[in-house]
Amino acid sequence: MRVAEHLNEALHALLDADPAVHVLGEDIVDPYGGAFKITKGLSTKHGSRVISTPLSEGGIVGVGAGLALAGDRAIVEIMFGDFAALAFDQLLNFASKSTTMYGRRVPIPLIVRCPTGGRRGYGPTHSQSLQKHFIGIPGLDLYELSPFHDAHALLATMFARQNPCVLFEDKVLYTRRICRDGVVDDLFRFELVGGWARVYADGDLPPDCVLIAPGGLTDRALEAMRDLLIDHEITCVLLVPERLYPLDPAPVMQVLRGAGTIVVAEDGSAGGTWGAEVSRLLHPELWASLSGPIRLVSAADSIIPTAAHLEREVLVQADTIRRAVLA
Amino acid sequence: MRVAEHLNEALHALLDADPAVHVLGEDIVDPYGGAFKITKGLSTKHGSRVISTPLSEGGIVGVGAGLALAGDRAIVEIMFGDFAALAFDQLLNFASKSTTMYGRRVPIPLIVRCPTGGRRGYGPTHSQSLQKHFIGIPGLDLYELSPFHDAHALLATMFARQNPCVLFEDKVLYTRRICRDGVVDDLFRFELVGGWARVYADGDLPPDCVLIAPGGLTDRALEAMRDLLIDHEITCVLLVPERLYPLDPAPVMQVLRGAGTIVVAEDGSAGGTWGAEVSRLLHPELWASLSGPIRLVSAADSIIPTAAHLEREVLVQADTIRRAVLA
Amino acid sequence: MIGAIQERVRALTPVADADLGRMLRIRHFERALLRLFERGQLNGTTHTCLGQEHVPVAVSGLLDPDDYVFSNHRGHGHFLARHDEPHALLAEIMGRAGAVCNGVGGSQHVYHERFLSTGVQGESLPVAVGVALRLKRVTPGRLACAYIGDGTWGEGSVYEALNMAQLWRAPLLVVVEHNRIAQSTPTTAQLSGSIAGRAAGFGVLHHRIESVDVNVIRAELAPLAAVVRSEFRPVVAEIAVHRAGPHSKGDDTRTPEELREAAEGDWHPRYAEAFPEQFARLDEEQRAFIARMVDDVLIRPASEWERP
Amino acid sequence: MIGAIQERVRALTPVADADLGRMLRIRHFERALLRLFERGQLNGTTHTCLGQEHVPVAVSGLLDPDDYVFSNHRGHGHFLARHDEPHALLAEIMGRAGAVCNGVGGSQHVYHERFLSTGVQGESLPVAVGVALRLKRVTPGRLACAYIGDGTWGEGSVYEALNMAQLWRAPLLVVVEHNRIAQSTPTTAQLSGSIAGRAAGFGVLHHRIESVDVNVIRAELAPLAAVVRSEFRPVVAEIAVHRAGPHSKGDDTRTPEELREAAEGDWHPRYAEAFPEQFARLDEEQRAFIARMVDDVLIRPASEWERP
Ligand SMILES: Cc1ncc(C[n+]2csc(CCOP(=O)(O)OP(=O)(O)O)c2C)c(N)n1
Ligand SMILES: Cc1ncc(C[n+]2csc(CCOP(=O)(O)OP(=O)(O)O)c2C)c(N)n1
Ligand SMILES: [Mg+2]
Ligand SMILES: [Mg+2]
Repeated sequence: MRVAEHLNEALHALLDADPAVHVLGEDIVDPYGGAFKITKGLSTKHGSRVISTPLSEGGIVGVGAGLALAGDRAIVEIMFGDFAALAFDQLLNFASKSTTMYGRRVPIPLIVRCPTGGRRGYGPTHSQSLQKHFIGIPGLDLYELSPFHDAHALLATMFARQNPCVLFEDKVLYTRRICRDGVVDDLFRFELVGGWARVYADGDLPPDCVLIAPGGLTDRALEAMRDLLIDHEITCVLLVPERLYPLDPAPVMQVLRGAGTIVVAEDGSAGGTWGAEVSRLLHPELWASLSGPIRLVSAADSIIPTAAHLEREVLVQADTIRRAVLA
Repeated sequence: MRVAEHLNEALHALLDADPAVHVLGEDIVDPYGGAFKITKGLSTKHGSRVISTPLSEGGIVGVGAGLALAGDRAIVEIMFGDFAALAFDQLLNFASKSTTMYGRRVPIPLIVRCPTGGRRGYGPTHSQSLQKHFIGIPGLDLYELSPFHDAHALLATMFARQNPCVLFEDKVLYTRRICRDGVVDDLFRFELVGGWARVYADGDLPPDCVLIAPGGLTDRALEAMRDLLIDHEITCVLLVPERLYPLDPAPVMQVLRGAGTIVVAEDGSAGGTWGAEVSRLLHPELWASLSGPIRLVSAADSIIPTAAHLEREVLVQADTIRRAVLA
Repeated sequence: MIGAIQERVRALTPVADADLGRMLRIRHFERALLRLFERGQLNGTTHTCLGQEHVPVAVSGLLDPDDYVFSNHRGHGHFLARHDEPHALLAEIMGRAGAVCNGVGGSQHVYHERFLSTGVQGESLPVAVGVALRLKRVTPGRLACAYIGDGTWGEGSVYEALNMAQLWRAPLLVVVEHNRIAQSTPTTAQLSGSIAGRAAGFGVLHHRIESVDVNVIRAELAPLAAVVRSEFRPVVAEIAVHRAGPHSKGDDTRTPEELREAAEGDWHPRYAEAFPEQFARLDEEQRAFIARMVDDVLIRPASEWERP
Repeated sequence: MIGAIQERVRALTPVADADLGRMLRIRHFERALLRLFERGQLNGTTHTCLGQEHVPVAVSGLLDPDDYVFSNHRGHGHFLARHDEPHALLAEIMGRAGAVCNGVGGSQHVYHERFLSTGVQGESLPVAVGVALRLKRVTPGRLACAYIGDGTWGEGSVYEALNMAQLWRAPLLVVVEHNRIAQSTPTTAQLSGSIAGRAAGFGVLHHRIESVDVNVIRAELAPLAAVVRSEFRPVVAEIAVHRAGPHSKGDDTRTPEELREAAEGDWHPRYAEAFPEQFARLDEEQRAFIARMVDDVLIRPASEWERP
């Protein structure tokens, strides 16, 4: 099953299970079913709880927060994650703040879904990975879809914390297969440990390098790991957290302590990255065992061009990761 | 002279010198002269080039970008920097992108001024330091006002790069005296080196610790340095960059190489901070000479409460910095 | 001119003790705040609703406990008209024990039962639409009431909200306190067209109320609120008011002419003139009450908050 | 029904070769794009303006080279009507040498002389206000023209811009291509009230044009543009159009009924019927031209861009 269908099933299950769940977004109702078809069938099955909205990204996140404040649970799809910029105020100054600024805990079970990332030639305003800009907002949790984590469980976890959440979903990942039963492919296996997927080569030898990456990087990370193993006999372990922020490294601390080299890869442009935040958390813990600073891989410090040959130069490729490990 | 008056004079000078300069913002015309009086007198002197706007933070940043695109130079005041969240899309997806996404360099000389920070009891939505959320947007430069840097030269530098810029201005700093002629007070001296102010105790002994902080932290950094020197005989040097992003550490690399301990202090809440970005830049350069990871000081991972006694617990105080140096 | 004012004074309908008492309670509360500020006993900022107290008193008489109220920076009257808890509000503003939000939110960020205020203009309207949609589904007949100022009509969020509210038939009552100024900017310099026209452009019912008479305002609002409740549709009720005080504290740069006009538009002297005995009695009652209340709060210890 | 259409056909006024030729050039350009996509020769996304080609042709006839044009996602016609450079545009869309923005911007992000498009709906309106203010000061008589769709009226930025444009008298011509749909959502489900009413609410002049006749549209637009230029005030010109193609590619979920209606509203068959010889001649001319143009661009090397 592909990630897109899997996520769609998860949304169905959520709507089935809880009449308080509402889904809002531009063009999400049938027969269109959303720009990426993630909401396909939802409106047919769940009627008025699935609402196509006007083009009002700030407004619909506000409406979602209002539903959540009053006792519902809201999922808002931003057609392209780039437009979450239009909802930045609602997320920063209302939804997240309301959870604590009234002097007591106020639940705001709101999930803002952001189809994210490039590699589809959509151009500079439809290809960004904006995770880093949402990091460090008190009361706002950031998650990213991966092929390893069960989407239904993930959405349930997000609602359970009762904080507004942003879920980043790589647009190319939608088209990839989900991984189940611990199997990735002929070479790699995975296990889930406390919100993290640990992906390792069959045999599970102690790794030369630990790679940390959000779910959207999976394809490129695996390709790099395969090359490194076969061409360079370098063993990597890949760690994929479901929650990007706040990040809890405890479940994988053991894995990290053993690593001489740690590489963090992500899709956002260089500068002020998630990787810098991961390093902030890990450097103090691992200072003694690290042979050098954690290595950060990201897209170039650049807008994302439209033409495929130019886009490729800017975005993270398997080779970008491979070179960082070899550096 | 106080920083507020100094900045006001700089704006006067800019408007005097260049008929293309325009200033927009809510309630900025006389007799009100802006919520923090930074624009006092400007409209009386420069008439229609100084415009009080409706409450439309996103819109006025867009208008500023339009003026800049067409050949003017625009300064937009956001009454409280917190509301820059409403202009996040205009900055991220239009102003900064336009400088490069059309395949050639497009100048957008736009300065967005953001009165920033707490310590005035204005509460959770009027006290934030949002610098970190704007870091790493290709084509967007971030600056911060300091008592050391000449405001007129600073504004001229910002325009000269022809990128949209955000200027963060600490609201309490407005009320402090500017430092000139290399003198800070009875104990401290400063010099300017390539966009950085280097502040050192009279005598200029090699420091035990280097403190890096944006201009808004100056008062608390100096207080901490004084205590550390007098009570603990620890010598600190303070480095204050005028440009926060992209940060150019080259001019102070010599100072940093000598330091066993480096502390970065800032006003934003914890998580995904500017300090993490500074560390990303410096760790690779200084790995060998550092005794431990760069230490980061920031506000708590919390909204900023209104009541003074609660606000104090959350925000960075001189003592927070002192303790980080002693840790 | 004086003739004209007397005309309006004579026009005031008899007022219930409860209403005039509440209006005066709010007035004394706000005045006490400004005094505390002057004496340096208040930290931070505040926006008093001097001159506009009668609006929330009129509105609150029409609200059900299950309705939600969204308030803004100028929200003390909105709160006190709905919740007779001046101690809790002053404690909030002063960061003292018994504060409604433990002193965390302060003057502009209050959440109590179904009353919520925020300090970012316009932001709460889409939120109110979401709340209204939930109310419509779960407790039909209940509404969300959102107070905004005329200046807030500069924010795009207002229009995104109006559009959705009308499309989705959200029971939303927008109460516009049109005081013809935003901070220092006259409405003529910040608002083109009219609020009536803007509402109409979105197909949203609009009604403007010119009176300062609390009974008249309530009477004109009543059918509007009923439409919101029974027809599930948004309504914009615009009420002409005068800001009798500064925007915040000591920041009034209006001309003497403008200030005189604002003072003339204030309900306070009119009610004083129209109902001298009732007014004097209630005024003294409320003055004394608020004075005691301030004394009580002033001796309280600092509020406590356990950071989450 | 057929009678009614023939009525309208007969109503078409004689069209200049230049205009009809340009409309057909754009039509063939857009069709070529869809073919290239089908064959897998185009990467990314695109939004063709099939059915709406006559609008920018009508508008561009009224523009001065010093005017600015702001375009949106559906901008090929806007560009080609103003700049007869289909090679440069196709190269842009395909990332080939000679691309107007070196292949960096692609279909939705084009900046050429005083033409600028962006892919985030509504964002360009405040920008256009800023540009218009500069034009008014430096070259009075010049205007900023911004194309937006009906769906874009959901965005708050539109209203922030209208308000400022009217308050500050910005020479801004907003051309609304009202095709009664936004991506997949019918306008009835995304827009309450009306565009006319919304403009009026901001005191902004509005005029709606129902015709598909390029001459009529231009003639109705001409006095509006003149008002913008001479009176320095914004105008909203709303033009009823039909989207004859998919939103992007292969994503048309409209019912057969809706599709038939859209096809009937298309200018193309009407002009074909009304002016058969002229149409056939120009159509063949443009078909051949675009075919050669595509062949030319297809053999070009990849565009080059030096990252700043
Ligand atoms: C988004 C936002 N922009 C600016 C401000 C600062 N501000 C607070 S009140 C105000 C004026 C509001 O005017 P209006 O809506 O008419 O309300 P009034 O103060 O007259 O009651 C301004 C500019 C704010 N709080 N939020
Ligand atoms: C801010 C923003 N939200 C959503 C989109 C995705 N999107 C592109 S076009 C479109 C529909 C636009 O409708 P309309 O304005 O009527 O123009 P039309 O496509 O009909 O020409 C949408 C939702 C976008 N580009 N920008
Ligand atoms: Mg007002
Ligand atoms: Mg449309």
